[in-house]
Formats: sequence, structure tokens, C-alpha cells
Amino acid sequence: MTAWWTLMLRDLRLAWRSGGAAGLSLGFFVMATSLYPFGLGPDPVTLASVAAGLIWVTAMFAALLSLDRLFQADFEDGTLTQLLLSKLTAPGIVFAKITAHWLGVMLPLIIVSPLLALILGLPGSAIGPLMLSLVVGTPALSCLGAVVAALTVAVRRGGALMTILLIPLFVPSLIFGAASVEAGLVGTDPSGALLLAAAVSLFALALAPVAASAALRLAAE
Amino acid sequence: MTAFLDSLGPHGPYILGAYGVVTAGLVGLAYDSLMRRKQWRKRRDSARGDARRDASNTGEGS
Amino acid sequence: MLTLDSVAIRRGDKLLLTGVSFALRAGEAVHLKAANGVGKSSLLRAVAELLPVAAGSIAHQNAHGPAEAADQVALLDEQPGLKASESLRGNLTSLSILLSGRTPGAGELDAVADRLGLAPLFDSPVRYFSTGQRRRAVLARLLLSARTLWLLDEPYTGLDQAGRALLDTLIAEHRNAGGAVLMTHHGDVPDMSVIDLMGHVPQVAPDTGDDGERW
Amino acid sequence: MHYFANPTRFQRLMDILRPWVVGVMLAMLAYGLLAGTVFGPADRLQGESVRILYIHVPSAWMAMFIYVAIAAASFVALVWRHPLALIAARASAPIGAVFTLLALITGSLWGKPTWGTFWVWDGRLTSVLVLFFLYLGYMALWQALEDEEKAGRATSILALVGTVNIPIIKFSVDWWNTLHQPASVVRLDGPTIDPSMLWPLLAMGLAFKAYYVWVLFARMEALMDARRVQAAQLRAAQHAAGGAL
Repeated sequence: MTAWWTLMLRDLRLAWRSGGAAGLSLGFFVMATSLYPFGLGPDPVTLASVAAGLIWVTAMFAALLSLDRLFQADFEDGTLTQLLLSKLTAPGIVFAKITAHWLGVMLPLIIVSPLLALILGLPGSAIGPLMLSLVVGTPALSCLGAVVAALTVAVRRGGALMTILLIPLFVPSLIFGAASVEAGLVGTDPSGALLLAAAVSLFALALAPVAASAALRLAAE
Repeated sequence: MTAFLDSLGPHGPYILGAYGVVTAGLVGLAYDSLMRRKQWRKRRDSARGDARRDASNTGEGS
Repeated sequence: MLTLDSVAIRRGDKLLLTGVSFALRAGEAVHLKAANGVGKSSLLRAVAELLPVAAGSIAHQNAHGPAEAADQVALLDEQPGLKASESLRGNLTSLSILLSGRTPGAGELDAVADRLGLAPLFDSPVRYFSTGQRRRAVLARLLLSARTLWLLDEPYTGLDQAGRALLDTLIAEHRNAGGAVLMTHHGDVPDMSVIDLMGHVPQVAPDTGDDGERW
Repeated sequence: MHYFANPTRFQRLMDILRPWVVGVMLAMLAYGLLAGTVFGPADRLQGESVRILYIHVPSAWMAMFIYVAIAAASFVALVWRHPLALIAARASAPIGAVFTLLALITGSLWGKPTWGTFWVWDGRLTSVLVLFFLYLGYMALWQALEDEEKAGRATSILALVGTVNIPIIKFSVDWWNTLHQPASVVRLDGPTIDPSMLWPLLAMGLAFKAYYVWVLFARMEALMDARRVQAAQLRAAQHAAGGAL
């Protein structure tokens, strides 16, 4: 098994073990989404009109919860140093971390999202577009999150700081992701927004290994 | 003065408000920057002064 | 294996060491003797190419010519580099794949565990290890990393008498097998050429005049 | 470029330039305010409130200009490890943030008479809002990292990542704006600007740039002296400890 798969699967395992972020994010995602009706009222019509946007915003915050420990755990116990001396290049390490984060944290959110769509009164027809928009849009969250996580790895309570740094960068994914679901609802063609969301994710995928590995090398000095 | 206000038309207060905010913002920022520079210049000179005194003491002492 | 040419180390604005030069060939070992806080750990990280040098150069060579630190360096510092929630077997398997590039056989793992007296703990999470056991686990990683240049930063800390003797024999075996060792220790170490880093600490004059290039 | 890396030499340069910078600022400000704000023509559609244009548009220009300046300085700092470029970037951020805030406030004060509400999710205003968050993030990262030298490089990487994402954010916000576009909204900078308004506007733009350079010099000198105090204290501590332990 190559070094890359070893690191990725190990991180995936750790994400779901105690202290890992996956369960935490999933719990937050479900609870926060089911909180909205208490604020907005139970009327399905009003809820359905904002459901896609709410689910997307909550998915972003769920991602944020799991990102600040992405590199910090390895930084604190010295594993990061060993990784930088391993057969993997720094971008390789970053890419493994991003993949483990997406599979470990984001995918479970996507799998649960139909349940939350129903809670928020989203019609059944919109569930497919919602999941598709999340599949296409959330990789950008993991990639940009990895960059900022690497930048704030040496900051003790980096979580709050990360939110400030990441929200502006998350705006495009949110706009295109939520819009593609809206389009599905209104009956217009969602492919435009979907492709744009995918483009943002691909761009983030290209940017993240370069920027994050520079930040990692800096942190490990 | 009121003639001037009338000449600005119904939206006069917004115009004055905008200029007031910008003036306050830019003057405030300039003031903060100049004070910051003066304060640090003073602290640098005093820090450099202490260093010279240390150097001269140890010079005689050793 | 390794050549340092008038290397200087800087941490932030502070110049820690200057003019450090030595060479290290297969089978040799160098002991960098210095008190704490002088910058010996930083020097090791510079040799491992994790920290850029402020001046001078560090060159790695292997049998085929110039090489990268990541090809031949194994670094042992104060951090264990082990995942607390994983078992020692899981940790060592992953690390040996990551560091040596090949999957260790079960027999090989057990042999290393026996050698270091960790066999009974092999399948329990590293979280429950005592300091001494944790340091021995780090030695196990060192053995499995199959790296030729060992960089050991205060390796004796946390080891009991038996552990220290074990480390000495491991070092001797590593050198006989053609490996090299660069070690930092504030005390004395048997049969290693010593470099006293205290001679390389720049004397600092108080700042009196115009700061020219410096601040 | 390395000629000016020496702090004292750069300080002499600043002292030479400063009177010119302040002179340009005052001259441009005087012309812009008189020719534009006070005696300039009113706009056919918006009437008098268009006078806010002379401070809103230059502020928005400066908000963008300074962020790009920070990115350029960060790039120089990262590639050539140029300490002064880093200090220029760090000193510029608060100025950029102030300009962004002023652009937002004047934008909303301009929006009130035109659309009757203080805040309108117009594409450009929204982009400036997101830019404001980027400034806050940049400054927050400077505060969060204790190690001065690492903070410099981390913030430089963030500034570059931020800059690379600005076009995407701008495009997505405009795309989003056209998606939710209410009926014909009067664009903030009005129809094509006729020359009688353009020259004062450009003058104000130049005045704001000169202002930026002037305040930047002051904040840079403060940061440079702060570094010198820190270095002097460090040396004094080392010297008191007899060079080393």
C-alpha cells in the first residue's frame, strides 16, 4: 500500500475515532439544521424557500468545526515533522489530508442531507440537486479549509480565527451551491450553477496543495 | 448657512453625513498613525539611551 | 554522508549559532555538546532541511551522489511523533511505510518489539505508555525507518539505565552497518568526536549606534 | 530593490518624499472638493446626492488598490525575504480596512436617497463587504501569531491566497446579483460620467492615494521603531546574560 494511501486511510480512521471531528460535525449539522424551524416557524412554505441556503450555510459551519484540528493534532504530537521527512512530498501530505477530510467529514453530511431537506420541507424533487450541489461544491471547503488550517496551525485557539479567514473564501461555493438547488426548485436549468461550483472546487484543489504546503513548511520550522 | 443647506436639496443631510464620516475616518486614522509614530520614536530613543548607558557602565566595570 | 560549511542558525531575530562546519561519513558519529537553549535542536532541524539556514550550507550525499534530507534522515526529537489513540503496532506499521516506503512483515515488527522490550504493549494504544516506554517506542520507529543518517536530539532523556545501554548498542550496530549518527547531548558520550557548540555562539554587543543593516 | 532594504536609508527616502506627497494630497483634495463637490454639476437623475460619488468611488478604489498593494508586498516579502516589504504590507492593512469601511458607509448613505434603504445587496457593495472581511482576517492573523518572523510569512501567504480568490468572489457576487436582480437599479456610479465630473473624481482618487502613502510612511516608521526597541531589548537581555548562558 503506498505511503499516500497509508496516510489518508489513517487520517480517515482517526477522524471517526474518539476525539476525531467527523462525529462532532455530523451531530452539529443535524442539530443546527433542525433548529431553524424553531426560529423561522414550522410553516413548510417559508422553510422550503430558504431550505437550500440554510443547509449549505450549516454544512459550511460543520466543515469549519472539523478543520482546525486538521493539522494541529499532527503538529502537537510531532507527527507532522515525521511526515515532512517521509516519502511523501508536502503537497502529497496536504492532498491526503484533504481527501481524508472530505471522505471523513463532508461525505457523511451529504449522505444525511436528504433527511434534513425533508425536515425543512424541501420537496422530494430537490433532494437530488441538493446532494449533487454538495458533492460538487464541498471539495472547495476542504481545500480552502486545509490552506487556512495550515496557516493557523501554530495558533492556539485557531478555530475562531479560521472562521474569520475562511468565510470570505467560502462565498463563491455557497452562492453557486445554493443557487443550483434554487434553480432545480424553480424549474430553470441548474447546470450553470453546478458547473461553476465545480469550477470553484477544482480551482481550490489546484491552489490548496501549493499554498498549504508552504504554510506547513513554515509551521514545522 | 441655511441657504447652503437648502441648495443641497432634500438629500442634504446624507451628503453632509457622508463627508462628515469620511473626514472623521481619514483624520482619525492620520492622527492615530502620527501619534503611534511619535510614541514609538520616543520609546526607541529611550531604549537606545539605556543601551548606551549599559555599554558605558560595563566598559568601566570590566 | 553530510557536510556542513560555516552554517549559521537564526530563530526569529536572534542569531543562535555561527560558523559551524564539519563532515560526517558512513560509520562515523558526531556529538554536538551544548547547554540547553543554545540552538542545538534548531541545528538538527536545519540538517533535516526543516529549518532554512541563516548562512553557510548543508549538503547531503549518499552512495550515488547528492541527496535530499528526506531520503536518508531519521529525526528523533522531544516529540514522540506517534498517534496516542492508535496501537503501537498501528503506529509503527504506518510510520515504517511512510518513512521506509515498504510494508514491514509481522515477523519484523515483533522482532523490533521484542528487541525493545515492548512486546506485551504492542497492541495497546500509545496513550497508556509510560515516558520510558514511549521513548522506547520512538527507538522502534528509528529502527524501522531504514534511514542511514540518524539525527538524535537528547536521545537519553526519559530512558532508564537499561534503555541507555540499549541505545548505545543500537548506535554501534547502526554505525557498523554503514550508517552515521549526529547527536546532541549536554553531557558526555563514549567514542564520538565532540564538537562544542559553545564556541559558535556569537558574542552580542549592546546596540548603541546607527543600526545600519541590522535593526 | 535591496538598496532600500536598509531601514535607515529607507527612512531618509521617506523624509525626502513626504513633503511632496502631502503637497500632492492637499492640492488634489482642494481641486477635487471645489470643482466636484461644491461647484460641480448635479446629476440629472439623482440630483445633489451624486456629490457623495467624489468620496465613495475613490474610497472603493483605494480599498481594492491597497489589498493588491499588500499582495504585491507580500509576494516580495515571501520570495526575497524583504523585511521592509513585510512592514509595508502590515502597515497598509489598517488603512485599507478604513477605506473599505468608508466605502461601505458612504455607499449606504448614497443608497438611502436613491433607493430608500441604507443597505442594498448591490453587486459592488457586496464585494466591498467581502473585501472588508478579507482585511479583518489578514489583520487578525497578524495578531494571532506571536512569532514575528513566522507571522510575516503566514500573513503573506494568506494575502496571496486572498488576492487569487478576489476575482472569483467578485464574479460569483456579480453573478449572484444578476440572479436576484430587482428591477432596473440605478448603478452606483451613475450613467457614463461626463468630463465635468470625471476630472474632480480622478483628482480625489489621486488625493486618496497620496493620503495613503503619507499615512503608510507614518505607520511604517512606527513599526520600524517598534522592531528596533524589541531588538535593543533582546540585545540588552543577551548582553546582561554575558553573551550566552
